[in-house]
Amino acid sequence: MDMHVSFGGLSLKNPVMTASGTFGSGLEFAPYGDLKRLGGIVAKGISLAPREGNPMPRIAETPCGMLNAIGIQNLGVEDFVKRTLPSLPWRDVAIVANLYACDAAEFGELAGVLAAEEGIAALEVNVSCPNVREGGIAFGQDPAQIARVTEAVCKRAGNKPVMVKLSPNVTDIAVCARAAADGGAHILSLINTLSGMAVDIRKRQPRIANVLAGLSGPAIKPVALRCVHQAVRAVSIPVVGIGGIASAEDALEFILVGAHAVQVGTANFLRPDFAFGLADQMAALLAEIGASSLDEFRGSLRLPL
Amino acid sequence: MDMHVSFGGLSLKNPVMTASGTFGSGLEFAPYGDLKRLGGIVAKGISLAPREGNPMPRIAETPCGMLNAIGIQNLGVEDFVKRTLPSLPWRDVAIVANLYACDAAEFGELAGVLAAEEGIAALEVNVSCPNVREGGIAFGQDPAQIARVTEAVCKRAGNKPVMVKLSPNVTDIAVCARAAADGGAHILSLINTLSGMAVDIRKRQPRIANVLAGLSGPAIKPVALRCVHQAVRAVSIPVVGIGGIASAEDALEFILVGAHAVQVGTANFLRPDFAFGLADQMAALLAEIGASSLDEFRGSLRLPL
Amino acid sequence: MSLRVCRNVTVLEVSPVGQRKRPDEFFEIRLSLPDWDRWKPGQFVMVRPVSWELDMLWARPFSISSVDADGLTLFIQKVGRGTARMARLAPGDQVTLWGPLGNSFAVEPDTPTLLLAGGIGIAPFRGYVERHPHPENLRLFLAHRLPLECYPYDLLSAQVDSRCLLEAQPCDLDLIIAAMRELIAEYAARDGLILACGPTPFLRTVQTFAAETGARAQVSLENRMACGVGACLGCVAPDAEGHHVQVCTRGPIFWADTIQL
Amino acid sequence: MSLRVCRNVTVLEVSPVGQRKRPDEFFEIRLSLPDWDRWKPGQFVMVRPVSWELDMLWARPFSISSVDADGLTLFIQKVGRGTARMARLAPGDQVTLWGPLGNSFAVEPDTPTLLLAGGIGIAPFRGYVERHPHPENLRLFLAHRLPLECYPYDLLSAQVDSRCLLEAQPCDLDLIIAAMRELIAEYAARDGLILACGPTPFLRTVQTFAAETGARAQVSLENRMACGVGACLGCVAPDAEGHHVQVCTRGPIFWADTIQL
Ligand SMILES: Cc1cc2nc3c(=O)[nH]c(=O)nc-3n(C[C@H](O)[C@H](O)[C@H](O)COP(=O)(O)OP(=O)(O)OC[C@H]3O[C@@H](n4cnc5c(N)ncnc54)[C@H](O)[C@@H]3O)c2cc1C
Ligand SMILES: Cc1cc2nc3c(=O)[nH]c(=O)nc-3n(C[C@H](O)[C@H](O)[C@H](O)COP(=O)(O)OP(=O)(O)OC[C@H]3O[C@@H](n4cnc5c(N)ncnc54)[C@H](O)[C@@H]3O)c2cc1C
Ligand SMILES: Cc1cc2nc3c(=O)[nH]c(=O)nc-3n(C[C@H](O)[C@H](O)[C@H](O)COP(=O)(O)O)c2cc1C
Ligand SMILES: Cc1cc2nc3c(=O)[nH]c(=O)nc-3n(C[C@H](O)[C@H](O)[C@H](O)COP(=O)(O)O)c2cc1C
Ligand code: FES
Ligand code: FES
Repeated sequence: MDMHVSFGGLSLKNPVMTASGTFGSGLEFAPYGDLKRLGGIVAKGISLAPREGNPMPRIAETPCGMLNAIGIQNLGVEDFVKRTLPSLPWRDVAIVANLYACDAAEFGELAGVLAAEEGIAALEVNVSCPNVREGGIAFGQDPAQIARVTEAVCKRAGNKPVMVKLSPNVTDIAVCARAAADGGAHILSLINTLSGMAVDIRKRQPRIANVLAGLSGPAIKPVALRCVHQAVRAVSIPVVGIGGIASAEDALEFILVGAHAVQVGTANFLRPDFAFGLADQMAALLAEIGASSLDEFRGSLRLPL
Repeated sequence: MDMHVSFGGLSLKNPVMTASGTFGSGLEFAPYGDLKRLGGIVAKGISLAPREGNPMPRIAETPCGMLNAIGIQNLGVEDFVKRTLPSLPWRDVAIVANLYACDAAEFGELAGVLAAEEGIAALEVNVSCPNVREGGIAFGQDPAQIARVTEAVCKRAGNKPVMVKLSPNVTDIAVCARAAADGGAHILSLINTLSGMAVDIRKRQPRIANVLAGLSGPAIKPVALRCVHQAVRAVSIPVVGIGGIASAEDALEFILVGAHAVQVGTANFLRPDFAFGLADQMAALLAEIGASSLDEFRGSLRLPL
Repeated sequence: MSLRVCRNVTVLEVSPVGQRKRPDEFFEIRLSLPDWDRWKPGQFVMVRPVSWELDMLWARPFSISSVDADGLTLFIQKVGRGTARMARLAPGDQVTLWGPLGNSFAVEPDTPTLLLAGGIGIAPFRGYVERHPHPENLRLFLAHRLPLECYPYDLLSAQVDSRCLLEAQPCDLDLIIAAMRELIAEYAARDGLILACGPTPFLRTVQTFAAETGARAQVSLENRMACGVGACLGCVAPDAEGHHVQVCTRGPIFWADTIQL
Repeated sequence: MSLRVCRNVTVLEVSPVGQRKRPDEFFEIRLSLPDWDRWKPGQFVMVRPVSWELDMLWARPFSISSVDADGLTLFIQKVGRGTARMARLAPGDQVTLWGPLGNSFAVEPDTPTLLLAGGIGIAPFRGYVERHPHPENLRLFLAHRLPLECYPYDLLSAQVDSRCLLEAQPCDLDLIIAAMRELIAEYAARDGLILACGPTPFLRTVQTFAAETGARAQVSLENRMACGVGACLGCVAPDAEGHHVQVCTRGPIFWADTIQL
């Protein structure tokens, strides 16, 4: 089955991308599979200046999931552009940069640097920076801020498609989806992690030094599917589904509710070769369940009247 | 260890309550344990008029969790008061009524009926009715509505403590917690289920007839702990922790972040005698980890500076 | 008066049935006895292997197929993740079990009684036949998709008048439906009793013909269950008036004219 | 050039070590060989039993204890849910394994080398001793809390000069620390090499004395890991300048003066 997909200015050989922060730069996984088999690689979060990230411990296992508070540790955009990008097979696989900043101006600047790079296929905007002035609620939880940041990125993105990554920690994801679309986003990707926490009753301490952390993995798949379902209905731009995908069946569930592509995150930790075979497995499963094509299957969920 | 707890006008022989909708009226579990061993029983959701609930299927299993969209099927408050309540051991175990209505006036009326019952120890307010006029966002997702409904219930609750049950499907749980406290709530309980969804790729249909459903079970525990942590810090009224509790250790995690008591929901399906032994197990575990008392342990989480 | 208990019991044996053709698709599982012995054919138990820990939260409902002094026998078809994992249980493993649950099939010793089994729906009839005071009044009809050796059919056909039909290709279904129509009409005429257990479409067929002929028929429902004790309201079916009733406690067996399938 | 692979391999044997006193607390697990054979002592593998399905998402990191023609041996202490479930694996079970991962201990054939093991930290030293060209230059010191029979100490003490100290009561810790101080000073004076593996407090002790005496010491860190390949940044430790470096790829072995514990 033909698994090629084109949407929002992106053209992917298959709908499987790896999610930001879970696949390093991509190169870490090269020993375990051919990166060119992937539809796309979303690189780990990049900021203008280098960041050391949060103190340790930063990760904890939870039932069918995990918490992380890495804090966007990265060497900064310059290092990414000079050292990482050239070593990635960007001619053969779409490399998406994941942008992290804490205000619209910084986002715009970051977008400007990355938009100049031939090796970048699209920009993904991560609006999860906590807005300290507003009591810790992140930019991504405020529709007005989402629109503002999206505009700032789009203005500097040149001809690169802009994909805005939405947070599920909101009252109404449809409002956030519309804010991003109104801000000029070409694509939405969702969900980012759910806000969560874990504690150690013996040490009487949080299990994550940052206290609050992001929940990911199969545990959150029902929430992710619901968010994607609502986003697809709220906007007309294409949507990339993310959250808890750990099998071809999971991936097709997101396509069924209307996603054009998916991103695989935590499942890369189940085994480092997980993402490489997924597109083939999806194709086989589509055939098995009698779908005539990916396009035919996409969004074909039948809702009760 | 003494497990007795008193808070917000409730006095419980131990901090283990069963969560609404997961323990029937309580009587269904009587063959599997002595109901009097429980700290409290929150009865299944009650509305003024009988309700048939949602069409089938209503439940689906998910990774370390489940979805439900029962739709508050119940025989109405009159039946509850006349037939169920008298057969419950309400002199020996706190029976909490769980009130469901779709506007403040109806909530008030329901509260008035239940407040007159000697057998009711407290009223729990379930504000999860979707507000059709506002695009399906539930009352419980709007701080102003939470305050209004809380006031309406408090006005008619007589001397019964009013416990407001918060939804996690909000941008800022602290704001909702304060709205309930400002509305006069004596206790907060949280979390209700996370909004989620599941689909069947073969039938191309939602797995739940209602499409949207509530996610519960161990999968959501990190989100629940985070919400309880934030609520405890946002208000001065006591908080009851709910969400994914499936062991004594889980229950103590909620006490550690500051909950006065817990409610056990989905874990009642792991085995029907689950809730009965939990308080004893919590006492043993408290001793094992060197806590001198439940009061000393409660809220003793050490946060980084 | 309550006989229902929840206990951890031990797996004594897991034996494939008809393994030659369909490895592991059907299996019999023998469990050490929980401390009850009064049960009635048609009742079920909820079973959850301890090794499931936190994933797959729900126990699975299975008809009690047979109980003897040594243990409890269930007869299981692998249809999904839970039953697949149960097929991998080994002697000595612990499973949490509660029951006996639900109501039971009508027993009218002197009435000609027709047992209609759709596939794995044969499971409860083993106990029914074993416990019936006059098995000579019983007749079994099995509609099956997989080779006969996959089902405990021999065991039953040795004891009661039995017949089976294989659904191998679509046209076989018509034969099966025709046979059922004929049998149901016959038992209606004799004022017999009809008991049916199988997938929902199979039960609907029974319901339709019973209504047409005025036969007295009971159907055993297999709705998805979380608690098994009437509390979660996840297993309900609409009764004749459209009220949602719990299949786990008001059923799993219903007179065919009292329930909507 | 990359030798790293991810494969499903088969459990050959799970054997308790020192079972008499601490049933199942320590065990050796033998796995069929993945298709690599070049590895260096101090490297580790990520192991995840296939039966874990979706709960417990992370593989667990274990030092390669030994590799021979038949298989790969790990030496594991049961400390939590994952290792408890691994202790219940049976021959024939499948586990997903990737590696060999990380860097390795320095090998200086002619340098007097001190191996400092804190408890289960002895695991990688088995391979180190087996592969060392001049084991006569090695000395092992084991600080342990559980009976000696729980550790593969006999195996090593048969090959290299060995000493152990039991920490049974709090005051024993002082003896252990005193012994470590003395040993480290001795090796510093001889311009020897010190390799340490054990819990963090144990490594801190090594680090402190090495700094005091100027000894050349390597420590093997056991941070919690999710990916094992340098991607998740969950396992980092601050280096001497405070930069967070991945323990899984830049370690697990660090010169003691280059890392903050
Ligand atoms: C009262 C009762 C008695 C039963 N007796 C037997 C028996 O004796 N032998 C036997 O093999 N099976 C019996 N069943 C059916 C059995 O419970 C299901 O096959 C089993 O729960 C499926 O679990 P799974 O995890 O393998 O499947 P899942 O992966 O959960 O689902 C696989 C498929 O089975 C369907 N299914 C899942 N759960 C149920 C369920 N509870 N009931 C019906 N369909 C379901 C799903 O919709 C899906 O199509 C009985 C069911 C009930 C309610
Ligand atoms: C490079 C490396 C090599 C290792 N080699 C061995 C070995 O040869 N033999 C051996 O028995 N153990 C070894 N470990 C430690 C082993 O990985 C942990 O004991 C194991 O992951 C614990 O899993 P669990 O699920 O049983 O414990 P959990 O329930 O996850 O945790 C139980 C306790 O162990 C701690 N812990 C959990 N995971 C780790 C981890 N990855 N590293 C350190 N502590 C952890 C937790 O903080 C907690 O205190 C090694 C670790 C690393 C990083
Ligand atoms: C360890 C880790 C690091 C992550 N880092 C980032 C990041 O830098 N930028 C970002 O947008 N999302 C980040 N995420 C979120 C994932 O990209 C993804 O949205 C989320 O994990 C849900 O998908 P999953 O359930 O498949 O993991 C991270 C997730 C994990 C687990
Ligand atoms: C089957 C089911 C029915 C429920 N019905 C109600 C209800 O009627 N009223 C209510 O306030 N909460 C209801 N809940 C939510 C639970 O009370 C609880 O808040 C939630 O399940 C989270 O806890 P848990 O993870 O321990 O199950 C229901 C949950 C389940 C699983
Ligand atoms: S299974 Fe819970 S009510 Fe029937
Ligand atoms: S374990 Fe993922 S970076 Fe080290």
